Amino acid sequence: MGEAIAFYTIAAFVLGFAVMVVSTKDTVHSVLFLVLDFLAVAALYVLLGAEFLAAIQVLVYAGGIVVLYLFVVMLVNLKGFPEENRDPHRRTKLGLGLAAAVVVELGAILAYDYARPVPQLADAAIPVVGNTEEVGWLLYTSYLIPFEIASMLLLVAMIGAIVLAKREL
Amino acid sequence: MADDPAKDTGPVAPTGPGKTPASGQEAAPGKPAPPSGAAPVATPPARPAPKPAAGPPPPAVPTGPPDPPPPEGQSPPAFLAALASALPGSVTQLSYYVGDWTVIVPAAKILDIARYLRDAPEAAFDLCSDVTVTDWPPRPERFDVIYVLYSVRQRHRVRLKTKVALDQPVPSVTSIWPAANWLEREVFDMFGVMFTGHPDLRRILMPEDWQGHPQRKDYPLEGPGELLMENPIDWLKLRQSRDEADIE
Amino acid sequence: MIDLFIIPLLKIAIVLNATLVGVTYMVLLERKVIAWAQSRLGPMRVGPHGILQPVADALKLMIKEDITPVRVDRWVFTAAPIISMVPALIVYAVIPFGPEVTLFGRQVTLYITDINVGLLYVVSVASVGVYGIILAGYASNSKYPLLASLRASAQLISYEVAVTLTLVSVILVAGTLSMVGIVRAQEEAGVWFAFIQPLAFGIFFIGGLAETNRAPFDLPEAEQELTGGFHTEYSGMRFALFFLAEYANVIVVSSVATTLFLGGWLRPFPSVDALAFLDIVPSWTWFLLKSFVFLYVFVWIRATLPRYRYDQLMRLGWKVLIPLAIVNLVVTGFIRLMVL
Amino acid sequence: MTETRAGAVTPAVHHGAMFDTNELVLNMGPQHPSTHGVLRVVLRLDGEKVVDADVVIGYLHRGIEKLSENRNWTQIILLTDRMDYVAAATNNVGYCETVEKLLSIEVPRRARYVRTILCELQRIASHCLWLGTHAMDIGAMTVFLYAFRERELILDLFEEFCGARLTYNSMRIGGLPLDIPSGWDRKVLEFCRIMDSKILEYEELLTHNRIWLERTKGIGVIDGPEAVAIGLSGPALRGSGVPRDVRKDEPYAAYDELEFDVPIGAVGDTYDRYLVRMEEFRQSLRLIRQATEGLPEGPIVGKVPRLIKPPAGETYHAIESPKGELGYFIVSDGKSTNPYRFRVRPPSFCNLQGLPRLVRGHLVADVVALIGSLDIVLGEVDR
Repeated sequence: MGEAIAFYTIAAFVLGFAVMVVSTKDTVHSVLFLVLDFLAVAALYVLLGAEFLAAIQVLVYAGGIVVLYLFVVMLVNLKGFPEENRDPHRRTKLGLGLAAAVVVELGAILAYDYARPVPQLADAAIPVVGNTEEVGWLLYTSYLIPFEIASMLLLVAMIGAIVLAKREL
Repeated sequence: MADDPAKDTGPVAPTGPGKTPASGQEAAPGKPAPPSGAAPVATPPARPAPKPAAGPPPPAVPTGPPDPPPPEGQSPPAFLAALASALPGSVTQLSYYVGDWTVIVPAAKILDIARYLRDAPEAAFDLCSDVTVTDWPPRPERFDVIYVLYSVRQRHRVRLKTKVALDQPVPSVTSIWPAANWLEREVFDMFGVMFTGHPDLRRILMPEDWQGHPQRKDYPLEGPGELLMENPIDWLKLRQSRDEADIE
Repeated sequence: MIDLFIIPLLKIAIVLNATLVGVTYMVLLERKVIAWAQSRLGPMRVGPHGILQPVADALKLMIKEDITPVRVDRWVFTAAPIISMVPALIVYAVIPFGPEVTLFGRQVTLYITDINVGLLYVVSVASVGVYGIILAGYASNSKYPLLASLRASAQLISYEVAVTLTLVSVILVAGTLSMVGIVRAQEEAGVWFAFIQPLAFGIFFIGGLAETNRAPFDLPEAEQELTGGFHTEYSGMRFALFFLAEYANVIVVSSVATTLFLGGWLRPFPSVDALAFLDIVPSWTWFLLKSFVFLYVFVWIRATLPRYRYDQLMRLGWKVLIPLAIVNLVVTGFIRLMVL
Repeated sequence: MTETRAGAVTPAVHHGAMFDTNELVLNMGPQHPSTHGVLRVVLRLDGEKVVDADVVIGYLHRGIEKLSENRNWTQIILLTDRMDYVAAATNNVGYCETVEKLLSIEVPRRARYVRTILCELQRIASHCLWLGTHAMDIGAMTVFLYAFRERELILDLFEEFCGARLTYNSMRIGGLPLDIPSGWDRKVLEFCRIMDSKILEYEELLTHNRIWLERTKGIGVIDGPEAVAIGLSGPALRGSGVPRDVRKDEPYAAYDELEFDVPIGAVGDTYDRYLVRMEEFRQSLRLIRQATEGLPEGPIVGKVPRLIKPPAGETYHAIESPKGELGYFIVSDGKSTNPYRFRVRPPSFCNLQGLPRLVRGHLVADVVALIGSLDIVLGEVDR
């Protein structure tokens, strides 16, 4: 019962902040709501007993990546001249398209769920000690290749950024 | 003790355009200045002069420094002779006083002379210590522009002096001695001497919107400058009433 | 009921108050120690030897006019000091001041909680603290704070990498993320981790100096360059919050360093039985004593060293500390693999 | 620059703020902790790198030159105190010697020796202030208090000599206003003894300090010829390896009778300027010791006419103030009791002129280091 109340409260916060992110006029405020959103999501993780994930969520997303967003937002002028475009409803159309895509995805997931019951996630083969170990175990066994690809991607991005930034080198 | 005469002659006003007493000699050439001068010699409106120091004009206005010629047996340093022969017509007069050599040169040739003095090995004046001006209002060429030069290598000094009229520009020596940059700016600020070819001739010590050039001899020493310059009688009345108010 | 609510609440209240008082006295300590270093007396007027100076300071800051400049981003301007203060305080939730003790016939732990990702919690909460500085610089709508906030964010992000890497080495040695677990691991090992991981200890300390914006890394508030940096436009209690946050962070770093490297509440040489008589001293005293040593060193460094320049600081961080931390981590991991 | 600080960072300016094609204009001063007074430097920044700097001065302009044209010769001594107010005695000496040159007065030997002692004490006091503020600008705050502690001792000595601690008015044309108090010379020697060890203390904190080295080495490098060309003088010039010292080249007071060395730097960076000044501490102590121990007996004032009224003429006389070449150009018309023209060649003014050249390409943090290393006093810059 208490857990349910907590979940719905936090979920409301998550959604509320998400709406604020897209609806606030000031970009910096928008980024700040994004931070709050991430923190609320971290709270959800805690509720689910995934403390490790929550801590990482705060450390990486709220504490690291969004700081960089903030940098960019603070330094780039976002109050410039309005873009010239013949079609004033261009963004609305794009938004509708994306929303439709999301609805289709959700529908697909639901349909998939009905078609096949959820497999047990916690494999008996994994020596469960704590959820930190569990995450580590999964990451370096079942999900090793995605993990490595992701780190490769980050490496490429980093080198690219250095090359771009250090033109005069 | 020298301030005592200040009290009776008090304001500079009597030397304004209204009167031409004996001591007005100084201000008399000063007043015609604004119409002819490039920069108006008027103080800004409602802004007090830098210091309310009531100083009298000197009893009799000198028309210039004596610039005594070198005494017998005092031969000028070699580089001065070399200068005279290398650039004919560059030395108008040589002067020697209390151990300092001064060369009076024509303003038009100042750049050539400066370059020569910097580059000639026996002169080697690589340091421009100071650029300054002395104002002698009664004289037609009222400003003495003085360059104090020093040679770090040869360890000797000389002063260049050139006489210029009120609105006669002087070639800037900043291209030869970058050190002269601010010094010339200060001279421009304080005396209104223009330097041609100066990279950045702005006011340096006074505010940008200041009017007039405070170190000229005919710049009023106290009071609301404009009133004093335009209408000295009114200024005297104002001053008198202010003094009376003080007494009460 | 008592165990679930009252005792934790009591502990939180005690820790928070003790922290705030500690922070204000940290300010006094700094003023006094620097004064002694500089052959001065420091605060002497309020109370004997200035002992009540923090009270006077707090009072002054509270009744001072709180100015909000006209063209600031009001919400963010107000939120920034709070954002920097709160993380500094909530870190204390996982810092173990001592083991379990029996108090009034009841087993009480001398820490608020012991979560199994304690260290990660400390790091992630600390990483949120940087927002206070960035937002203060942004919201002030002024150039010096802006420059300072750029410096601060770059500095904090870079040094966080080095510090976190050293923490990973400690985790490898301890085999746990729990703060209490790390102290217990040191008890079992019979030696403080400062001796097992000297390099990590050094890097952590330097990184800690940088992360708390302390001299010689106090660039974001470099008074002589940026006129106070990110808090240039702040006054009154809001300024006080920044001020307190800095000192609270200093205490946090000292406490974490004590826990991770100096054996937390353990007495010196926990494995030497000859020193067992030292156990008479309550365990939390050791913790406080060790933290105090750190605080003193922080102040001492401030009184001694000039300030680094921004690019030198970044160079030190990226070219020296981070590679060293990585090497340390790899070597630790390798040894760990051999031992197990 | 018309841009005000408050209006500076509107979001529209943000755009220009950090992207390399645009620059941020940062207004440093006139109210700033490390511009040593009311100096204003308008920096054009690319990130934190200084693209260009414009120095705005004049906030402390009191018109001393104009003022002096309306004071009699003795009253001006008091005005010169107010120029370089951390080395007031040096200003007094420079002015008095210039007038003595105009008057062709012989100053008694004892007076010249005392002047030398005062000048060198003043140099140490000024350098103490420089060291303290320079180190403070770079973040070493303890040195500041140490240096001021020793400066205090010098101020005590001055207080005993002339009753004032900052603006001494301690010279008269032709000599000194009064002889040194009895026992003063012993106290000066005692001070020298104390100072010897204190210099070591400063050097221990800075000279080999890694951070200090990184902050000062290679910052604001300027070679000898260029330093001369842009008009640097004093320690700032000697740091660039030019052995120019008025005390040696054109001796005044008693410097021709005393032994001392002129330290010069090798590279011409901030560190060299620092080392030069540190060595000047020692040389000054050496001079003070010699002058105090060899202090001749005799009168303290030369044959000065009752009414000081130099004959018509003009002269320029320079001395080595702690900041550099302090020159006075004085014109007398021979008729009034005031100078006709009174001009000061302020070393700080001429040194400050080099600041834009020095800071270009360095970072904001170096700007304060460089202002410190030029050792300016705004009272003298603006006069």
